[in-house]
Amino acid sequence: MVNTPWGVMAILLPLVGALVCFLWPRRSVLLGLVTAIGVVTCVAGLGWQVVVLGAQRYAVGGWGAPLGIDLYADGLSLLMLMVTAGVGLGISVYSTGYFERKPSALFWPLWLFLWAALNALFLSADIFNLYVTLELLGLAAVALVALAGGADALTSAMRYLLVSLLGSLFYLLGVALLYHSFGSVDIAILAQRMEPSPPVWAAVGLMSAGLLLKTALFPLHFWLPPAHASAPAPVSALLSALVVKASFYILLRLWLEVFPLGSAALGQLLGLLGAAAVLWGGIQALRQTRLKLLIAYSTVAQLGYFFLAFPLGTATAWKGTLYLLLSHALAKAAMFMAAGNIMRFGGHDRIADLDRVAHRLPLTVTAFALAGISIIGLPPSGGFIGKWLLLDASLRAGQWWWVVILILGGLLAAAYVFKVIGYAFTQAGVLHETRTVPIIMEWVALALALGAILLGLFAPWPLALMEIGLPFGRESAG
Amino acid sequence: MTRVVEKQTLFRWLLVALLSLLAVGLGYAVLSLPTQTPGLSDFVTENIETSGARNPVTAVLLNFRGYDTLLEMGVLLLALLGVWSLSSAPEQSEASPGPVLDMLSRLLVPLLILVAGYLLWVGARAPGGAFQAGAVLGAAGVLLLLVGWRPGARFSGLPLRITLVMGLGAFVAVGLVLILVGRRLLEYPPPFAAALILLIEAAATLSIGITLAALFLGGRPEERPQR
Amino acid sequence: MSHVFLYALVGVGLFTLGLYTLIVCAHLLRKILAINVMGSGVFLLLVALGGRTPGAIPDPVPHAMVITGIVVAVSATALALALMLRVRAETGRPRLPEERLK
Amino acid sequence: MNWDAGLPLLILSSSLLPGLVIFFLPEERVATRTTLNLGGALLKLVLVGVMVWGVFHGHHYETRLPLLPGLDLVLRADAEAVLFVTLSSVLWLVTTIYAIGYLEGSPHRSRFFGFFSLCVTATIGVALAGNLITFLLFYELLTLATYPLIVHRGTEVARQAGRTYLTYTIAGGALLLVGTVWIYSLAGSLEFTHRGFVAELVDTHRAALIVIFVLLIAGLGVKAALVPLHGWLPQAMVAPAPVSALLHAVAVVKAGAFGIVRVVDDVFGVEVAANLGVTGPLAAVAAVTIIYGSLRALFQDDLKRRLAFSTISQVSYIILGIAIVGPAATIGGLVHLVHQGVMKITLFFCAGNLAETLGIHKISEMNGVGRRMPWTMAAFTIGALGMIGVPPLAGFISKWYLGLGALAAGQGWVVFVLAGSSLLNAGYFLPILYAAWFKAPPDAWPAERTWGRRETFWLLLAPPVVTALLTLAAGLLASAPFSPLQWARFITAQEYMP
Amino acid sequence: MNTTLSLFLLLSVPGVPLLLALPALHSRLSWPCHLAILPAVILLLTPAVFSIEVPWLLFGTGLGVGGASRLLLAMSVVLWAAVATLLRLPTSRSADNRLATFFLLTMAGNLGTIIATGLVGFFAFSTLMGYGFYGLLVTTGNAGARRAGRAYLGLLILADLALFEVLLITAATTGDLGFEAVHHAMAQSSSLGLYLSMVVFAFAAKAGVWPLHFWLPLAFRSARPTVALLLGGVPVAMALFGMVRWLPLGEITSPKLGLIIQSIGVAAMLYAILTGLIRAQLKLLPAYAAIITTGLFVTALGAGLADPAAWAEYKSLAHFYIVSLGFGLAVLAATIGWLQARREYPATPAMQTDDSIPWFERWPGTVVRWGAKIGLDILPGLRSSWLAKVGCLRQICARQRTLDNIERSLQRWTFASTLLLLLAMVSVFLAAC
Repeated sequence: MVNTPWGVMAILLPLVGALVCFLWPRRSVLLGLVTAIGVVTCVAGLGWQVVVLGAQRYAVGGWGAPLGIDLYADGLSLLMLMVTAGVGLGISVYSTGYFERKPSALFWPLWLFLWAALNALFLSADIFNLYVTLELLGLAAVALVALAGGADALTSAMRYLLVSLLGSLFYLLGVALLYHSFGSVDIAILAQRMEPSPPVWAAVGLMSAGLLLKTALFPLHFWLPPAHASAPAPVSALLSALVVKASFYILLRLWLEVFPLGSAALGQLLGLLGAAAVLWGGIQALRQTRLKLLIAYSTVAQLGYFFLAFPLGTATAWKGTLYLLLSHALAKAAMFMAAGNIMRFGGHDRIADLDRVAHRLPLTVTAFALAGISIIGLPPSGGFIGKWLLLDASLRAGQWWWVVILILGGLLAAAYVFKVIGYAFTQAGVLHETRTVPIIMEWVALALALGAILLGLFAPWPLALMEIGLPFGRESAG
Repeated sequence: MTRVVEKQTLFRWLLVALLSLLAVGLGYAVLSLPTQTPGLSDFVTENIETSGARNPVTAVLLNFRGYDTLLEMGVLLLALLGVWSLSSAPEQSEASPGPVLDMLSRLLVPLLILVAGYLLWVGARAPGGAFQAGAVLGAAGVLLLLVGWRPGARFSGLPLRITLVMGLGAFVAVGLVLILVGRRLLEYPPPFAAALILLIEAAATLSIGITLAALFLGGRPEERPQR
Repeated sequence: MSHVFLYALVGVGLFTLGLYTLIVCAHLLRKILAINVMGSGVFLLLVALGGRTPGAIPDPVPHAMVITGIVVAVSATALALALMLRVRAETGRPRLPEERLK
Repeated sequence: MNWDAGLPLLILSSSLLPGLVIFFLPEERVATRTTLNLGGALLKLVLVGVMVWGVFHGHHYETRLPLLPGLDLVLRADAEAVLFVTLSSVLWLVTTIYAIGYLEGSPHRSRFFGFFSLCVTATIGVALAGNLITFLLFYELLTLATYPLIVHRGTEVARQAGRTYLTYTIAGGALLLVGTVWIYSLAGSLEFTHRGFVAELVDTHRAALIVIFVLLIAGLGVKAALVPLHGWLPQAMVAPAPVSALLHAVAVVKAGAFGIVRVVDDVFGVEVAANLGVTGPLAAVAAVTIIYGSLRALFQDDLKRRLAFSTISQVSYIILGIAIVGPAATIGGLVHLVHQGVMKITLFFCAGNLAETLGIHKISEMNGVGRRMPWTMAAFTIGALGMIGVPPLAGFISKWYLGLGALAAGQGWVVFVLAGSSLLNAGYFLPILYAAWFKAPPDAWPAERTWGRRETFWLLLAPPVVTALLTLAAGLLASAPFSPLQWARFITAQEYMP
Repeated sequence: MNTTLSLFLLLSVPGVPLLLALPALHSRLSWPCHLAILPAVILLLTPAVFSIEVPWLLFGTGLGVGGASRLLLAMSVVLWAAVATLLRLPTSRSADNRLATFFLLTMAGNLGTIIATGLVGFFAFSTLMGYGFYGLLVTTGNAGARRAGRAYLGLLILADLALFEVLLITAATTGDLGFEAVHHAMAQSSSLGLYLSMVVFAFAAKAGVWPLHFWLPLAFRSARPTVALLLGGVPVAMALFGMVRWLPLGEITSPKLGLIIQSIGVAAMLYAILTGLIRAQLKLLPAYAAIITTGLFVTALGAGLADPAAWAEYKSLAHFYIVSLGFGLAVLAATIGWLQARREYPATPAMQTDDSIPWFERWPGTVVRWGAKIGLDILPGLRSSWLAKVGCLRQICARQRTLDNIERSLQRWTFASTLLLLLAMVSVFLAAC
């Protein structure tokens, strides 16, 4: 058990699953679910390994860095993998209901490919390998968006693809410069050899810009709302919950390990952009008339929070960010699923007409509300813990202006979340042309939302996990 | 209207300025790289004996950084999945390709297949390998498609899919088997390295070729309705 | 200046050129091509700088990376072209809706 | 987990679990729901009784669960907590009975009672919170649990009211959050202690502490409806009567006021707060609120709106009591926490009865209603007179101690505020009583329903009568052991222990 | 007498009427009002002088009967018994039995006030009595009685407020709120002046001493004869009793205040005599009699304040005076009522038509008008603020458009990718910093 390379299995298993689903599309639901459970098991195994043995390094092919490629699992990657596993399982189950009427043979292989890409990304310790996983991820995501069909989805997918490729190329150029500066693409080795020079600066700029584009940080968020809003519900969920987090994860890794020289000024810039994203995303979300667009803009806003830690740079701030990230993943997935249920039920997602729908889907609305609580950052929820840590870090660092942003963001979030929830309680005439929603779809949304809430009640465990391998440095949280 | 145009010209100039700045900056960065550096070539030379391939590029591709290649096979397959998910294959065009193309294809396709085989074989020692071979094979497929040949409905079902996943499948299978026998992922035992690499490459070549051709077809081929 | 850096600079040039086209041209086909040109620029830079080894044999690792990169680029281009065709079929125009001016 | 550590959690769960179960009950399972509701309420009452007994005999009940590194979720039964918990659980039982009667046959009852239970759970949590973060947690939970109750009717007006409520409370919660984090980053602790935990920061971080105090009070003042943060309360009147009762007497407003008590007493400590010079302005704000609320109440024709403004005014007595530094005033504030709850809940029950039975919503429609519904109006009269501060009712006791405290602290102006407020209270309550008892009833009531020989449904009648009797008892038997006054004295003795 | 029994007896004096005040109880009994007086009668007949402390009641209340209070108790019992008999309360359930309730409440208050030995108890019971009497006045009478009641109520509230302040001051000065202790403590206190003036004002308001008398004529004119019977014995007598009880007479010398009070008393008598002569109405007679007698009492009080020695002399007379005042007024009212019932005299012909609202009645209306006026004053401001709001809306629209435009341009490729470019460069620059 101890020697089983659970991490590698977590990458290979979804790949195999994807192939098998592709080969036997008629069995794909069953095969996909089995794979999903398998992946969750693998991640659990890896988690056990990491908790018991500490951070894990795995040299693929036995060569080891710098010649070969290393996989590395510490607390940070483990948590990312775990949340991916959780949301992934949810999405898998949800999809069985969602694609019940309009079966899409290619959904399962695409989704499993994406899952594999995510797992590979979170485990990779090699910046070129990260590029490959990014591309794998990007193409899978684009293909999934396009699954919805129709002009909106297709143009969004097209835009998304171009943006994704552009970002990847920026990133790759940075990788090229780094490799040729230091003769390695392994993160650990780069971290040792790192010393500032013009190519390194260029690499920092290019890679950051590329990753920011992929993370859709304001003002580079233009592709995200249409893409996330026009995709099928489970796809929206996984895009918002997981895919944008992947590029952020890379940025975080690089920032923490490869660019420790990352200057304070750049950190402040990222913080500022994050703040702008929080406000802009919040305002835009508030102004939307369509539910899915509202949720998508909310993602833009929430992504902004993640960047507030960059100017602070303390362990508490990073932990807060990661906590926000985890809870956002769960909550946003739940929200998109809830939106999917509402669309399935009433055939539209116009917010003003939700009252005809909402009070007939109590579980869905509950899921939305619980997720909303986490998004707003009200206690008890994961979002609250994350915000608490960030607030604490900002005040300790004496940078109170981030406090203002955090609070304003929360208020905006409250405004747009309750804009939707308010309709759940108004009584309106019964809408006749409704379609039944498979109960499993409602329960999955609720389960994920509950997960986001529970994150707020059991914070010590994830926070302890974050300590494994000290990804955020030695400074202990207050 | 003119104002819009003016604005655009202005914008373009601004863009050009910015891009020049970028180019200059990048150029400066590139020029400040050290003029001589071994990179990883020393490591490669040291370990090439045990890698199972004498061509360093092939060694890197399939052994040292084989994991990248594995994922990249995934990318290729994924692209095909994406294309297939968009639409089914367009109807066969009725227009005749013309005698020249027809003739050429009859001549070239066998030749291309032959070349592909050679490239695959030679890849272990000299420049060449699965991707090059696969590309040539793909070119043959494209040529065939150009002249109006379509795979039969019998072939476009499971058999086609098996061929498509063969490359990635072989890679993953080898990796898994190695894990099962207690080694690391893609840690070939030196005595079997060459054979394993060839196996993977052969499967990959076939898959790459067919995938490229299928991509060219631009959609999911109609399957024979099964019952 | 050795030829290695010359090639690398050409790579940089291609990258910027591609970027310019990507930004300026509205037609999706051009955008896709521009992405490819940019990619070529990056690959050129990657490969060219691999030639700075002391010996005669260039560094094989960038070569392998480039091969990987090319395959990725091919795949992405294929998907992009297929998407473009679908976009044109759905909207009647091979461009993104926000780019109306050109 | 032993008994002493588990009891607070048990008390919390005694409404939480029934609430969660109720959510999933089908609408028509009335009996099960009622059993759960009443069972939970009774169980809670018994547990609270045990706890009161225990605390009086020196037991130390504390549940501690890890929340964040260095920060725990603490539920502790100190004397202040017990005061509020007892109030909430007694009034919850009464309100539940009332709500069962009030909502008979109306839709969405499972949802209603589910949130109702959650609301009380949150209140109990607020009461038992042993540190500021726990308090914050339950305080926000309370906001969320109350919102569905306010918009329960589902009309456009209700939705607007809900929106206003949220706007205010969430913004308040945000301020509270900032204050909490800030004080945590300075002091490194959030545990409530009798002398506060910021004493050593007074010299170094004076300005910051003042700002924090303002933030915390502003955050809590929203729920406590301090002027000018009171705007949501009159609007929230669209909610059903049990909810209004809950808002005004048991949960929301009380939570805000209780929070202010906690902040002044247990976060800053009275001496520190006085040293910082923040209690004076707080007292001034409270005084303004008292007068302003009464003035506004004077001109309302809608009964519930008048009561709402009256709440705004009355709750500030509590804050005034805390802000006047001194034992007697503190006793007055704390005891008013209980007294105001009991009196105001009576008034709202009666208002609900009038609306349910006769369709009366306006004071101008209340002529002669005392003849039609004597019991209800008798209860109302006791509540109203108590509010004015007529001896020997509960309000008299509160005002007595507030005035004493003010004199002891050398702040004679407070006495005039109290007098003015009493006068205004009389000005807006006595006309109601006059109209109800002495004017001739109209030929027909706006919308009359009859329940046989009784004036109204007995489930609606019993609660206000009980609470009216409690109002009487709290005043008459103020010096008896275990009375709210004695308990407030007990708390204050601890607070001002040398 | 053993303590339990005396406790029981003393508590039942106000307690039994209070209990019986519950409609459910008294509507089932045949002679509820008489029944309610019984404990007081028993107490009267018990010869011993005794008092008790009830620590759990309010802040600890003392109850007891001594020589003076026994006298008053006797008067009250007689009065209440008479009224109870005259009133002929309806006993059946269906009838309106609020009268009985108020009757019993007032009685409880009255009896309790007499036997209270502490400030708080006195205050509480006298308030109960006041509100109860208000109810009694209003529930039986016509519009004039209601007006009188309202005026009385207003004064009552003011008086109670003043007494409340007095109580607070006292409690702040001394811990013991028994009358004796308070007298001693206040005599030495620095806030004596405030104490004295507040007490005098409060009880003057309650007793209808000139110039706070205006409700008395109204009440006598429009109340039911039986209720008018009580007017002298209940509010007026009890207020005078309060003065005697609360003021530390004989222990202090306050010539200035004494003089003022004396002059008020004299003025009251003059006023009453003059007005009584001008408005020669039979029904108003008791009212002016009351004003004159209270004036006389106040004059004596003033003299007592000015000269403690003088007070010591007629101290014992004061209670007799109060008792006789109560009886006298009652007899007067009863006689007039009887005369009127025989229709030998017209029921206040001239003045009753003059139903113009007296000034003291107008204040709520004035306040309302005043409020409206202020509202009008504010209204232009409101209008302008509303206009500003509309302007704001327009601005918000404009802002919305701006937001839209920004978002749209952000969504344009050219823009976005240029921003990306810029970002990359800025990052390089910042990284180099």
